[in-house]
Amino acid sequence: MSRGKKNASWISLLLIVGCLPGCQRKVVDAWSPNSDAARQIRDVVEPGEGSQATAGLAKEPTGFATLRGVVQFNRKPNVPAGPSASGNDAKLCSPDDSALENTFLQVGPNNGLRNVAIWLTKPRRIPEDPKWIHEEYQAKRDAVLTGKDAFDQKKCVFLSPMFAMRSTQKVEILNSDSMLHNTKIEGDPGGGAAGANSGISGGGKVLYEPVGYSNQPFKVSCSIHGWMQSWMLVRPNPFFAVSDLNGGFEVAHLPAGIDMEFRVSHEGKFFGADVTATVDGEPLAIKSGRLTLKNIEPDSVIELKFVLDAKNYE
Amino acid sequence: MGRFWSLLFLLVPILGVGLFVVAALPNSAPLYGHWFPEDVSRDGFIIDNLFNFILYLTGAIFVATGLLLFWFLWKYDATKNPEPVKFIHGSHTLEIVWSILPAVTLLFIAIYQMDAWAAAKMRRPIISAGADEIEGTSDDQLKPPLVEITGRQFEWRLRYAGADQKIGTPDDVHGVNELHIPVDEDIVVALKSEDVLHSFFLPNLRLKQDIVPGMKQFMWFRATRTGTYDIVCAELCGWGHYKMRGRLVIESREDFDRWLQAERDEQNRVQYSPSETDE
Amino acid sequence: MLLLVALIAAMSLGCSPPVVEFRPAAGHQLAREAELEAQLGAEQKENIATILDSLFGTPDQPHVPKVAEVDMGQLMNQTAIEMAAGAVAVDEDGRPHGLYRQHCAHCHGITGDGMGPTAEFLNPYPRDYRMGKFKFKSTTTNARPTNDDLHRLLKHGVPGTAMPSFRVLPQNQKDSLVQYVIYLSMRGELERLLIGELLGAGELGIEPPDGVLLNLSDKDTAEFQERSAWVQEKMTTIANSWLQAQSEEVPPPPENWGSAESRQLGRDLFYGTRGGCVKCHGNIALGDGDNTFDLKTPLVDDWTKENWPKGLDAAGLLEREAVGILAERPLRPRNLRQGVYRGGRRPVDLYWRIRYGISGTPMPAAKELKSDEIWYLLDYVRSLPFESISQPHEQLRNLKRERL
Amino acid sequence: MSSTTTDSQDHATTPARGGVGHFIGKYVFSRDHKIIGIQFLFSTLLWFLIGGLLALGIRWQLAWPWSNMPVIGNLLFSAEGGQISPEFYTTLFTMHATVMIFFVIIPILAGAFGNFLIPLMIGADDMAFPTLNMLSYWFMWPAFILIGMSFFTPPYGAGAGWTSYPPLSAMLGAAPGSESAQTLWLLGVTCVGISSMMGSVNYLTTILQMRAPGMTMFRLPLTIWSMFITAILQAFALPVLTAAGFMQLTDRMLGTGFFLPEGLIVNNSAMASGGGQPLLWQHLFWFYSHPAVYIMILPAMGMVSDIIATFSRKPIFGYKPMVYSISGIAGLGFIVWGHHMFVSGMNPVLGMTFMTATMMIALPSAVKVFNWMGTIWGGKVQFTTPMLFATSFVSMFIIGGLSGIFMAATPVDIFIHDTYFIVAHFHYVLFSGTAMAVFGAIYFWYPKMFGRMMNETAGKLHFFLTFIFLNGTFYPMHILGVVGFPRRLADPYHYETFAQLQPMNQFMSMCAIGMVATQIIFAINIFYSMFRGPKVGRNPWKSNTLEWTAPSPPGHGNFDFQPIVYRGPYEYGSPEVDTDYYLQTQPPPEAESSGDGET
Repeated sequence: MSRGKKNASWISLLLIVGCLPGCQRKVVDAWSPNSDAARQIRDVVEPGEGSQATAGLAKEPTGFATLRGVVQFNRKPNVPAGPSASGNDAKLCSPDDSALENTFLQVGPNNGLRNVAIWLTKPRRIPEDPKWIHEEYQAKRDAVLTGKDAFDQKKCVFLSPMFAMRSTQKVEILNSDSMLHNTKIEGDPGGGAAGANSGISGGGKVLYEPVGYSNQPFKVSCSIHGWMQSWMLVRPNPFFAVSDLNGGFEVAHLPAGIDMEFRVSHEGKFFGADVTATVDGEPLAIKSGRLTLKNIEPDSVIELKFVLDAKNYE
Repeated sequence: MGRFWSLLFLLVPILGVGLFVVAALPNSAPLYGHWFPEDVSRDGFIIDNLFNFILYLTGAIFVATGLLLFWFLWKYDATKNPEPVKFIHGSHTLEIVWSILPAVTLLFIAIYQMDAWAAAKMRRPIISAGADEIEGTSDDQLKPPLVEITGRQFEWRLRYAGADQKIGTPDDVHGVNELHIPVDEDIVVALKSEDVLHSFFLPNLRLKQDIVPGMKQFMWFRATRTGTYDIVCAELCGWGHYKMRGRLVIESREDFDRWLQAERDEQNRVQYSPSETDE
Repeated sequence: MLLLVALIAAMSLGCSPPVVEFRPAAGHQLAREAELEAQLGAEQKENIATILDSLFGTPDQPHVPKVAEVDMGQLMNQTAIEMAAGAVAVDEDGRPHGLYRQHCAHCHGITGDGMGPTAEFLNPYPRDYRMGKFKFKSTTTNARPTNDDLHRLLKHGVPGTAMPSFRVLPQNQKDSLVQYVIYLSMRGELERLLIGELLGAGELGIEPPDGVLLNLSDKDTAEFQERSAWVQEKMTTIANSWLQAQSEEVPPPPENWGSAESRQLGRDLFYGTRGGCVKCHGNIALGDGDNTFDLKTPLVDDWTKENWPKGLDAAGLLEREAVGILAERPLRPRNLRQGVYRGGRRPVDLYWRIRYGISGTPMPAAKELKSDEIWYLLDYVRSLPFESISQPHEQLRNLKRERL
Repeated sequence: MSSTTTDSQDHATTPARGGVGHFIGKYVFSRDHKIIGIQFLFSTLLWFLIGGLLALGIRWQLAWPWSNMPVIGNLLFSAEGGQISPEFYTTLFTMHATVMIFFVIIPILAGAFGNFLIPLMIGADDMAFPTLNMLSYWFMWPAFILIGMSFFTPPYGAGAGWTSYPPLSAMLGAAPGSESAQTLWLLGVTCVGISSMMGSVNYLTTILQMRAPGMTMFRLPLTIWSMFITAILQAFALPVLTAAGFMQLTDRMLGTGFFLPEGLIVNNSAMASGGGQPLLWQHLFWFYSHPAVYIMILPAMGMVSDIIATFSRKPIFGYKPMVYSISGIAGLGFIVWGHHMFVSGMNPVLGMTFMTATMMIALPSAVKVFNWMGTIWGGKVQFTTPMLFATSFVSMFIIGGLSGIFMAATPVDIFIHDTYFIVAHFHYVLFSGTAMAVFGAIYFWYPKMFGRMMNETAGKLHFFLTFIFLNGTFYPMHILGVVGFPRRLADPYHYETFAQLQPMNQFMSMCAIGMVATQIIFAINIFYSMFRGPKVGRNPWKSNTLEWTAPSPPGHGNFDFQPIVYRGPYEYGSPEVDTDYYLQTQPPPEAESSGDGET
């Protein structure tokens, strides 16, 4: 008879114990630090014994050069239709219910790709010094971008899907539509480019001051019309460009004689190995959007060419 | 061995009473503050007295039965008790006696306390009257609540009537967790719940009222001493039940009015300069 | 017998108190990894943890970082931070410790990631401090909250949410909690930068999966110098963003403010295209605007947007499940007829809400409106709970006509 | 009767084919009331252990709030350094109460002892409906499994309190603990109800129909009387709970609004349903759960009466008053549920009525106490382990009973309602009362169950420690109650009013730990004696009632002869015979058979 009850108690015991593994709460495993390394690093990183290491720039520029380039597809990609408007504003966005313009992939007649951003990443800090930054740039240094330079939206799409500016500049956010938009700018904590989110009534405008810069393009969206989506790049120096509908771009007055690293991306995607890049006809290595240009002659014109494989973009 | 066990049972009444005595003694070293919290209400003493009365009564029975039990165990221990078992099946008279006696006592307690109960839960103060004549029954006379307290997970939201003396209008003064009331006045508070059951417990006023969502309860009291006391939630209201702590501030009429005015101004604040803080 | 043995076994395995560690920003990591098509390597993870440890210490031994060109003393001091951090205890001279774990951690999480054990049951979810974004504050959209803002939040709680009022806590305890929140927030902000940097998104050009930021072995190289300088630079930026948080002066309301006339003006703004509140808050301000039910593009806040990017595949879903990221929830605009104002009901509070929007949410800043217009608008909003919903605004009909 | 007899006889012979089928038929899906009783006993003892551990969790949190909780904390909350979360605390006390009440006390009294003793004590060969009886055990298993599952659905158990008050419990997401765990909880409790219902029907029929010849109702041992009354209570009260449970289920799952008033906003989402009344649940719930309190104490009283009579070697004092008071308690038990709701917001006038009724119910309890003491008076007390436990039941039940009077006094209840005074009260009734009686009963009937004695020294040690520790744990709760210390607070000490009570709580917690540790002695004793205990004959305690005339352990069909009853169960020290006990079956010396011409 003793087995009778033991049996019963066994089953229930097993039931309880069997469930135990299932009762761990889901949490991320911590990335355990190496604590004594941490202590050493603390001594180095924290200021105090005046170890203020500013990245010394070895060389001085020897003049100015021009960087010119083009981004093209190897064949004409078939471009998908743009987003379709929804909600009560749909009628105002596209009266004939047709799909809105596709701003995410804009290909020119010569298979050029629009909205490709290229910007200087190294050297990191460019001194505010005419030897480095050509006078021509000085004029627009603190400009307020208005009119055709402004950041605009119409028919419920952003007119400049890849908008680039200098962190010292300000830009007017326009609304050329009749209905209310709100422009939500993500910003980039990495470089301190401010985020913003302001409602703009039809025909209205607000001013955006980035204050800081961004290391790469960040998103701009409209929370009233969820499909609206574009990119913004804010750089601390004037050495950046965005390709036009023919895929062409140009960075003028590039400090010569300096080894430089540029970065290229489209719609937040960095150019990678699948892109065949050439500089002056020579093949050019490009990894996660980064490409390096060495010993640039003064007053030379560097010809960049990117050929994209259309199938990666369809 | 039987001796030992008998003594063990003797310990029950001794220690039992002992602990209560030590706890009840004012500022007895080990168990300081282990008795009723300070009573700051006009009517709280009724409850305390009733409690003590029952305590003495039950205490007496507790001790008596405890001692008897011990004595029987001690005396009729099989190993020590020579005389033979009393072969009886009970006694009618005894049964009658010990049925009637408790019955009477219990009934007495029951009736004795009804008035206190009625005062606490049924006789809401009326406007015209002061403390002692509170026979108001027709609703129009009933004293309106000073403040409406809404329990929600996990805080007390307060709503004082504004200039119009009505609660539920745009000019109400809103607060949270810090209930201010004037001293020496009949206070009526309305209790509501936004979500689940709560219980509005004022230990120092010997008051407790569960708050039932969908019902509006009223609670009335008169505080007799100024000071700051705890508001406790006494009905399980979810994971944050223990967090639901409020503060009862009893202050003079002037201070109260001043405070209410200050709150009203703060609530209608339209200027803000970073310098001034919130505390 | 065996039953007991099993029991004792369970005891022994469960008896050593586990070490409390900060948890990584898994949500951010996954988002950036997907965006940059890269993976963080093991050394990289350890490097991030180590750098954070070097600057901020651990949950049990917190450390207030020294930051170049910044007086951290204005933000936090070691004793207060220690009062808030660590396990719940009372030291010999009766001062409490571990306030954060006593009052906050079970919702906001040890790390301030808003992923404490209670979090999953709450709606809305507890705040994740690590973006440095706080909703209810007196500063511009992008700016950090001021000390006052955090204190006010702690004192009044956030009505309509599970955040209770901590009014009854002594002032010095509230101080230490506010400081600790800032501490966790700064730590989180730096962590996010480090993750981005090590994933190759940043400016130092580190490549995943094995490029580490600070490697002690090449301690004396110029590169190391530059990179530690970079870390300092970032800390300075972060610390300054907190120090410079300034609540702007609120302009006084117009004369006719509080009158029926001003409410009417506010009403027009509310329904008009200039204010356009109807878009989200709905035709009768119940928080049911036409775009709130748009399933294609639901309204979400920045935290959800990051944790649950659009078009997530099953694998990504499971990944997020596995690291305990809270289930996705769409955002609802506030129902303005409840008379519940999360950021406070004072006119100034509402003024800030409208003027600067609510950071981290679709609620935009009304940059265009003049201050008077904002006063009118909030006058109407304040009257909404008492307004009858039977007669719709004539503007509504105009809107309809406009659409056709 | 005859049919059921053959039935049980058949099944006694069927599984004789040996092998697994034999084992299963004999020990697992057995229809023998003794096996079923023992199955109940051990399942409930297992849950007793679990419930005790849960209690330790509660005590730990109350003594050292938010410190690293051993085992549980480390298993579930490693990320927080083993510091439990507040909602887990709510599940701790919810599940502690649930387990203790629905899985331990009710089934161990009715299920274990009811099953084992009723047929033996009335001289029947088995229950009236053996298969139903088997089902009543196996319906506990869905309950076990459901509640077990609710332990492993976050937050690891239902968290709305064992009283499961709506709206907290009736709305998904009102509380962490009232998510799916609460649904499982409701289903589990319903299964317990079904099981108890099967049991009580069976007991009623058996006691009414299958008594041995000569066993008139007034010759029944008090144990059987109490089981009989308990069965009636259950049969009448349970349907209400089951119905209420289903109403709450539909409120949760189907969006009905029995208990949900209009316009609730919980967890920032407005609750659709409405038109309900939370108090309705409280009425329905307590209409069952107050009688349930007597379901949880009456059988204990009965068994204690038997034990005390046996070891005082003296007839029970006032047998009929005892029976009447049991019935009185049962009767009044149906009209006092309102005293759980004095401050609930129900009409205060009702409060007065319920208060009077509640005061009155103290009366029969008092009568019983006096009778027990009258029984001891003038007897020859043998201090065996069962006797010690039984006596402690009396002395503890006095405390539990008297503290009840405070709650019955409505004005006092305003203050002490939902404070630790209540906790003290029902722990004195249920643990110091029922649990101690159960221990005693186990020691008393163990020889009959397994044919071996339990170790007496270990038993006495077990008693001594338990007795000390339980008073150390529960008695100070009265004091806490007087301060107004509320129940169910995860961290009471941040209230200034209660801050000074922490040392007291730490003391209580240590006692609690000691108390649970003590039970190890008991567990070892049970398992050890099962194989090593000294073998015993039919009547080791020299007791009168029928079960002691059967072999121990009794085989199928219990009696190896047809028992015929000549007298009441408590004829100890009767002058008619020279032994100090007088078996109910022993024919009178001169052959005039006493009454009841059934022979």
